[in-house]
Amino acid sequence: MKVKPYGDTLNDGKIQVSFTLPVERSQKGIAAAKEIAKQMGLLDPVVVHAEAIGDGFSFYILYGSLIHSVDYDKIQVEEITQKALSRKEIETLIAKEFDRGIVFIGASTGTDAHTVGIDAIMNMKGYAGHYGLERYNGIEAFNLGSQVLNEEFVKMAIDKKADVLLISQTVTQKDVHLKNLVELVELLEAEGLRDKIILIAGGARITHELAKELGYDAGFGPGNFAEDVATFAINELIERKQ
Amino acid sequence: MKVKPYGDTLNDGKIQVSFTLPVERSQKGIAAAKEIAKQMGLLDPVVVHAEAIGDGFSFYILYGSLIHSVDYDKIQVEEITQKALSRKEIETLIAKEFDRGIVFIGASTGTDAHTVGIDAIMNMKGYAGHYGLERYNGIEAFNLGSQVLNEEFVKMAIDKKADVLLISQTVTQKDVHLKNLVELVELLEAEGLRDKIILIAGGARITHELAKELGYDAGFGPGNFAEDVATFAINELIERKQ
Amino acid sequence: MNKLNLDEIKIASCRKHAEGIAVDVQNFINLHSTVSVERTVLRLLGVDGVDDFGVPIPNKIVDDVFKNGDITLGVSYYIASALKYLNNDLDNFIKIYIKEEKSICDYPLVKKEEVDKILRTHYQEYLSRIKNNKHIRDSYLSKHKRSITDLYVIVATGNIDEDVTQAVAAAKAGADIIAVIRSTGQSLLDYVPYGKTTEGFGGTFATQENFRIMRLALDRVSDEEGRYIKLVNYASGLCMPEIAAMGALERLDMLLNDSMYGIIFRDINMQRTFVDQYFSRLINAYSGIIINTGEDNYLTTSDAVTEAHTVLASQFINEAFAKKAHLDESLMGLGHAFEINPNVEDSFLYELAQAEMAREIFPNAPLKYMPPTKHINGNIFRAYQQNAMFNMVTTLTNQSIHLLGMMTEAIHTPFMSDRFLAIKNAKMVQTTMKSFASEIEFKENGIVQKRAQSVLDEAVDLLKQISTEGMFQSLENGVFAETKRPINGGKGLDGVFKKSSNYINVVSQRMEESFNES
Amino acid sequence: MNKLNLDEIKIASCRKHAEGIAVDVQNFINLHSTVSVERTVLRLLGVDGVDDFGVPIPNKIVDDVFKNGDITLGVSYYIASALKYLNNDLDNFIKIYIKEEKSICDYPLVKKEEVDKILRTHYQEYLSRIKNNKHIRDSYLSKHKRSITDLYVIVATGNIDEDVTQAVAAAKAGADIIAVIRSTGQSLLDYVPYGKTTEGFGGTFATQENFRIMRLALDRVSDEEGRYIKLVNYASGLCMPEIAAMGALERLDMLLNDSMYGIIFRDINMQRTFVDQYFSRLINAYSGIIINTGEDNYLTTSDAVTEAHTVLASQFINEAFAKKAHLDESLMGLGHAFEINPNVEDSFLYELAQAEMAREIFPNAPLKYMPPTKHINGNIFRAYQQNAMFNMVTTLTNQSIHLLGMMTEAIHTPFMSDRFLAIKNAKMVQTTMKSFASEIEFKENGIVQKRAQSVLDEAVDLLKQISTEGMFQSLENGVFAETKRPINGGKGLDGVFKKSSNYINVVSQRMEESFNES
Ligand code: B12
Ligand code: B12
Ligand SMILES: Cc1ncc(COP(=O)(O)O)c(C=O)c1O
Ligand SMILES: Cc1ncc(COP(=O)(O)O)c(C=O)c1O
Repeated sequence: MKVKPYGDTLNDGKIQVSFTLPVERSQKGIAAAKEIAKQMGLLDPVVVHAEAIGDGFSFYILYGSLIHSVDYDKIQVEEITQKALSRKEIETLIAKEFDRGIVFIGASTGTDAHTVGIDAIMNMKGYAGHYGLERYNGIEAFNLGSQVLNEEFVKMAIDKKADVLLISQTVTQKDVHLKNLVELVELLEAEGLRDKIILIAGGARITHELAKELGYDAGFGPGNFAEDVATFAINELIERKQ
Repeated sequence: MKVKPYGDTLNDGKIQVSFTLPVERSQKGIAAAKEIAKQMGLLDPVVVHAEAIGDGFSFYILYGSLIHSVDYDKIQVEEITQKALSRKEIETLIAKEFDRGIVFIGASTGTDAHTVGIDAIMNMKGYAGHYGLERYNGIEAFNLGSQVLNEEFVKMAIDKKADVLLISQTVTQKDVHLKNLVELVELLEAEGLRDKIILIAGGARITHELAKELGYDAGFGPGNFAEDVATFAINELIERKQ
Repeated sequence: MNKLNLDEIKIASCRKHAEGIAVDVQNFINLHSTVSVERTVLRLLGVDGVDDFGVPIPNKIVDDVFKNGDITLGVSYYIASALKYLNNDLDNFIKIYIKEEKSICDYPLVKKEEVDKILRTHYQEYLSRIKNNKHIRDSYLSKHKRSITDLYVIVATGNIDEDVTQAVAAAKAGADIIAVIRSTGQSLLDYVPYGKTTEGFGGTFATQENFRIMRLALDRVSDEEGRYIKLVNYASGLCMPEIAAMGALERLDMLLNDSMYGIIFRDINMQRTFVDQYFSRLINAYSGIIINTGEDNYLTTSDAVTEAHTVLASQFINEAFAKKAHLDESLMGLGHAFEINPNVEDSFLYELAQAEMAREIFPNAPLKYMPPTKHINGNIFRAYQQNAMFNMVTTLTNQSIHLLGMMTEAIHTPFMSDRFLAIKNAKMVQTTMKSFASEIEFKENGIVQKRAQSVLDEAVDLLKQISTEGMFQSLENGVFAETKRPINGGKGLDGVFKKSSNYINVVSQRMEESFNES
Repeated sequence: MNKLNLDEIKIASCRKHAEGIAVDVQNFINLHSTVSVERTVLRLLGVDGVDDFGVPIPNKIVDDVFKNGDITLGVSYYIASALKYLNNDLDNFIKIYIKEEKSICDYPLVKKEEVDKILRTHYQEYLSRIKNNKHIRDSYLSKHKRSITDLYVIVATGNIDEDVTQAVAAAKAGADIIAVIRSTGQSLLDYVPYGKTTEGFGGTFATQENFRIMRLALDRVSDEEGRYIKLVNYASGLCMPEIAAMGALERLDMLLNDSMYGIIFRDINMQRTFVDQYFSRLINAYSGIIINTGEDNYLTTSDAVTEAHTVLASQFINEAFAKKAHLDESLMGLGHAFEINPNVEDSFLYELAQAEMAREIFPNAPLKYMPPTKHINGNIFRAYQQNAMFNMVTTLTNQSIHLLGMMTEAIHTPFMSDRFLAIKNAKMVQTTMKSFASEIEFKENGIVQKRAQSVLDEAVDLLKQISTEGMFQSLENGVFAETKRPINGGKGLDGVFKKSSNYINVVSQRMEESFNES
């Protein structure tokens, strides 16, 4: 099935675009905005708004019909397809499969000071009605907080004999998160630890696809909670046992 | 000069896009949205918002860096470059160049019932502080109002010996305005009138470029007032005299 | 509810003047009928369908009588005559009428006394279908929880199937009322298109079949959502009463129904549309359909600060007209709008004052409150904010029919996403400001109170002036929307005629009776 | 101003508890100094620049004393000693100090009485430069018209040149205050980077040269626009007083300056930052720089409905701290925020109540009001609406420093267009609702009044509890932002030391004196 953007009629291809150009607001600026829209594949783009927003800068809003479409059936998503178990189910599973507590260590690493995300996953009280890992029987959860350097984090992982590492990254400006996430993988490999642990990243701009690319076992973005992470991690641990 | 969209750093290419897809909100939908953005030339598109907006429809907001740029120096605009004269200047010019009143006939034609635009240009009180043509000495202005059929309009043009025809078109849905504007040109040509009059279109979505394409002498969009139109028309009449 | 300290005596004086204006016009109306009124009678007798050239049978018959008979008697005479001759077999008559080239005037004319007798079973069938629709609506409404403010959105794809898709999505997102905008130009057609349509410009043709298709879809969503989703269409125009009849038959819940809109914004002849309006509102009253009036439109051509009183004056007049047509207050969706230029200092306070004023003056009317349109430009973010401010005024003043503003108002008829975002905007205001209205009071003699008071003062003056000059003359002078319309100008005058003293309209007769009964 | 019917006695009781809390902490502060305080002294004596490895000279010297001398005397002793030896030629000293490997501790130590005498001309030069800046600012402010509410936006490109472009555009679009966000992580650096920088992450390094570049650009716009554009940076962190000194020298107008922020959100050791804060606020008081406190941040980790009182309690404490540092009320930019989940019914009323409460309790403070951030998601249209509602609350409650919300809050640091649209949003509210605040009253004992009263009640209890347990213990217990911080944990503790009884800080001494004079 070919899929196209939709305004009010199937396949009309309607989309909205806005951007700034580093030129004065002028007929020429408007023409340039239109030209850019055409290059994007917009048929008959209309500049519905053009405004000067600073000396030498102008802002444009456009609408138009996109010529592009995607074959929806061919779209592949790197997706965690397992349905999340409930806390109770996870606890039962751990009790059945392991004769020890599973150790999760989490932190917001590097210079990242955002803890709300990792807290949502780990803290007792959890988030949006989902309890965090600290409340799970069979799980030992250590939340190191924020601004934890990768070196420190690896040290803790060794000390606590971690099974699962949870890394939260929120600041993505200039791709700092990528550098930081990759560095951790390298450190773990250098320590010969990478295969011994399950490595999971999360954050507002983290997708499973991205995490896999960076060498993580999984990635979780917004809308994921302790159940989702625990289900993935425990199942993965069970699989690796075999 | 190559020009690219601007977020906060020159040539970062940042743009914002939004559209609906006729699919459920899902990871696959998000991936499809991203795929479409890539086709548009967005590098690293990020789906910052995805929401179900109806059964089988989902809405996406994306940001990304556009790879396209335009050569700003090469942009050509069909533009009316004359600076508008003031009402007084126009009146003086008419008095100097013509020994008769110049006849303007205007209307919102076809089924279009929007009169505010043509009234802005023609009516005594004008718009946004710019008096309309009715107030100009040396101009006889006839505003026929709205929903005037092209046939009627041409008849009036003949009756009143019009020098300038002003056509306002606001409704552009399904391109009704194009059909209607072109039809008028054909009627005028059939009557052998086209070369004898100055033909001007206007409206929220009318540009000079579009008007020229359709066979008009000029087109005026938002932000134009009686002075602009009168300056163009009178100068054009003077030129044609010669 | 008295936050504005409005002078009750002035309000009463407005009502008195408006009543005078309406009586005057009603006297004119009572003496006249129109081709559209007559076609409506036919429709409510069961005449429907089109001939081989696509001409609606009601049009064919009325034009026939116009040309070959004496229309001033009313079409009831002629159809009764034909039916009597054909043993009261309407289907057969229509079949014959389409096939053969015989005029309806060729049947021997019955006597006046016979007309109603012959036609009774026919109109009774349709009137009871209408009553039944009313019951269905009432039972829906009593079954489901209702909110003070109904969120109203339009669909306007031009294609009824796409419209359904849009409407269903909107209802599921939280819309309470769906209006199917008509194709541009339909209101100038002197007939109602027939059957399902999928090609319109800036809107979808209003046809009975399209009404039915949409009603069916919305009933389904109503059941799924546990909310009754109301359906709206547009009657104003040359076929005002016919569309009212079709709406009644297909259980529309509201109709845009205002002569003044037709006169001013569509250049429809005032005599024609006043007569049409009376009959169409009678039908609405009979069907329990809420009318929506269009004074909000005045502010698209006139300044919303200086001309606010014209809206109020017109509401009083429309109220008086509505009463004459037996419309209950609960069916008077009087229109007003949020149209002040946002560059005007304290304009939000003026809007608030005006909206609260309308609410207090017409406490039982389901006021129709229109969003900013004129001062919306292509900046969709700015528009989204303007709409949020509009939504606030509704929440602060308990408007009833809340027409959602679209962020793309200056661009195109709404996309599905525009509508969705508009609904979310309104919902956020409704949630976060739930009790705001009851939490605040306006300062005694402050800007808000004074604004409302001064608009009321100006309305008194204007109504007095109109009642002196008469409605027709006032429209010629351009009192509303700064638009002047000559009494004999505009479209549709040729469809107006003076009724003979023997004139009969079996349907309006029956409806009037029923109101006098109850 | 008394729209909320707040109990004055409870407010007084809050102030009393807060004063107790502050006295306690101040007693600790008075006994201690930190490496950053000492570096600040050096900076205000004219020590600046970096060595060949990029280490700032102030750091080099203080580390030197820490290692080789007795830092508990204060660095003033050592620099005085070196200068005396070198004929008071500071430039020469620094040149020698960079080149030769000689410790500052190697110069013969002067007597306590001599220290101030030797250093006086040095610090006087810098303090008079600061005073001069204050005069320039005052004359700008008195020359130009000022508004009740200043619009505050951030720039955060990481590159000071791009920041200038952004800032100038914002100022021209109507912003009154420009804050240059720091690169993420800078607050954890125990030194201040040197010179112009063009590479930062989510912000631009705070350096004295960057301050200068931006101030110059903004002065130019101020002249062009006929409005004084204020410049803001961030002091909280390990270099709090140094940044305050640099800000004073480069005529910043505001500084984010709050220990509690550092402790809770940056995990900076509480002993360290309390001591640093005192000196930095003293400098701000001396320079006429408005501090901005960060209690708004609490609501990003805590619930804004249940924890609103923690913000108020913290404001009282910050007020008490500020008084100790001689800050006038007019310089206390106490922070609060609009952070309630918009799904909460009547949340707008709660926000209004809380904002009005802050306004009434701190009538003379230039309150810093923060926009929604936590409940902003990627839906930029929704965010634009939330920001409009936030802007309304400011206009309804006359907040002073109004930090504009960005529609892309959940996405990236602002684009130029985001900022432009945000300014337009605020302006539209300011225009259309100009007199709204004075037009409305809140219902006696309504939701708004009760909300404010209950937040105040809870704040009284919390302050009482903190004053009983002590500030240090309370932070260990996690009273704010649900974040617990151990007294000996976090960053920077190793830079704290107990002052010797002979300790001298020539700068703070002079500043304290000047406050006692006036
Ligand atoms: C709260 C907040 C703060 C608070 C943080 C307090 C704290 N203790 O966490 C404070 C005020 C301190 C702060 C500071 C800064 N912030 Co901030 N902040 C936010 C804000 C408003 C909300 C983030 C949040 O808490 N979301 C709620 C949580 C629950 O969502 P989440 O993190 O996505 O988590 C969910 C999932 O992603 C997932 N998840 C997250 N982590 C993990 C980890 C694992 C292992 C798993 C499985 C799942 C998982 O599960 C969670 C639940 O579903 C956002 C804007 C916004 N509305 O998003 C900006 C934002 C994130 N901040 C930003 C910035 C730039 C900063 C600063 C750097 C600014 C500065 N220069 O001063 C500073 C410094 C912080 C630093 N160095 O890191 C930017 C980031 C831009 C970017 N894309 O890089 C944002 C987007 C704001 C903006 N537009 O500028 N911030
Ligand atoms: C006012 C208005 C109305 C009023 C019109 C009243 C009247 N007497 O004019 C009423 C309420 C009647 C109305 C009705 C409808 N409207 Co209307 N209306 C608008 C509205 C709100 C403002 C238009 C306006 O007055 N602008 C102000 C004037 C001054 O601007 P302007 O026309 O651009 O004129 C300037 C220039 O363009 C230029 N200019 C204009 N004409 C000319 C001519 C010449 C010769 C020259 C030189 C210059 C010139 O000079 C002017 C001054 O600078 C717009 C939405 C919006 N905010 O733009 C919708 C809008 C134009 N309407 C729309 C529609 C669809 C309709 C309807 C068809 C809806 C329906 N199906 O019922 C109806 C029917 C009208 C019809 N058949 O034409 C759509 C059009 C969509 C599209 N792109 O096709 C809009 C965009 C709204 C929407 N989003 O759906 N409308
Ligand atoms: C009262 C009334 N009737 C009808 C209409 C629509 O009429 P048309 O279909 O002619 O555009 C409107 C439009 O706003 C209206 O206000
Ligand atoms: C009081 C205070 N100081 C400083 C900051 C910024 O600090 P950093 O540069 O560490 O992000 C903030 C951020 O909001 C703050 O509120």
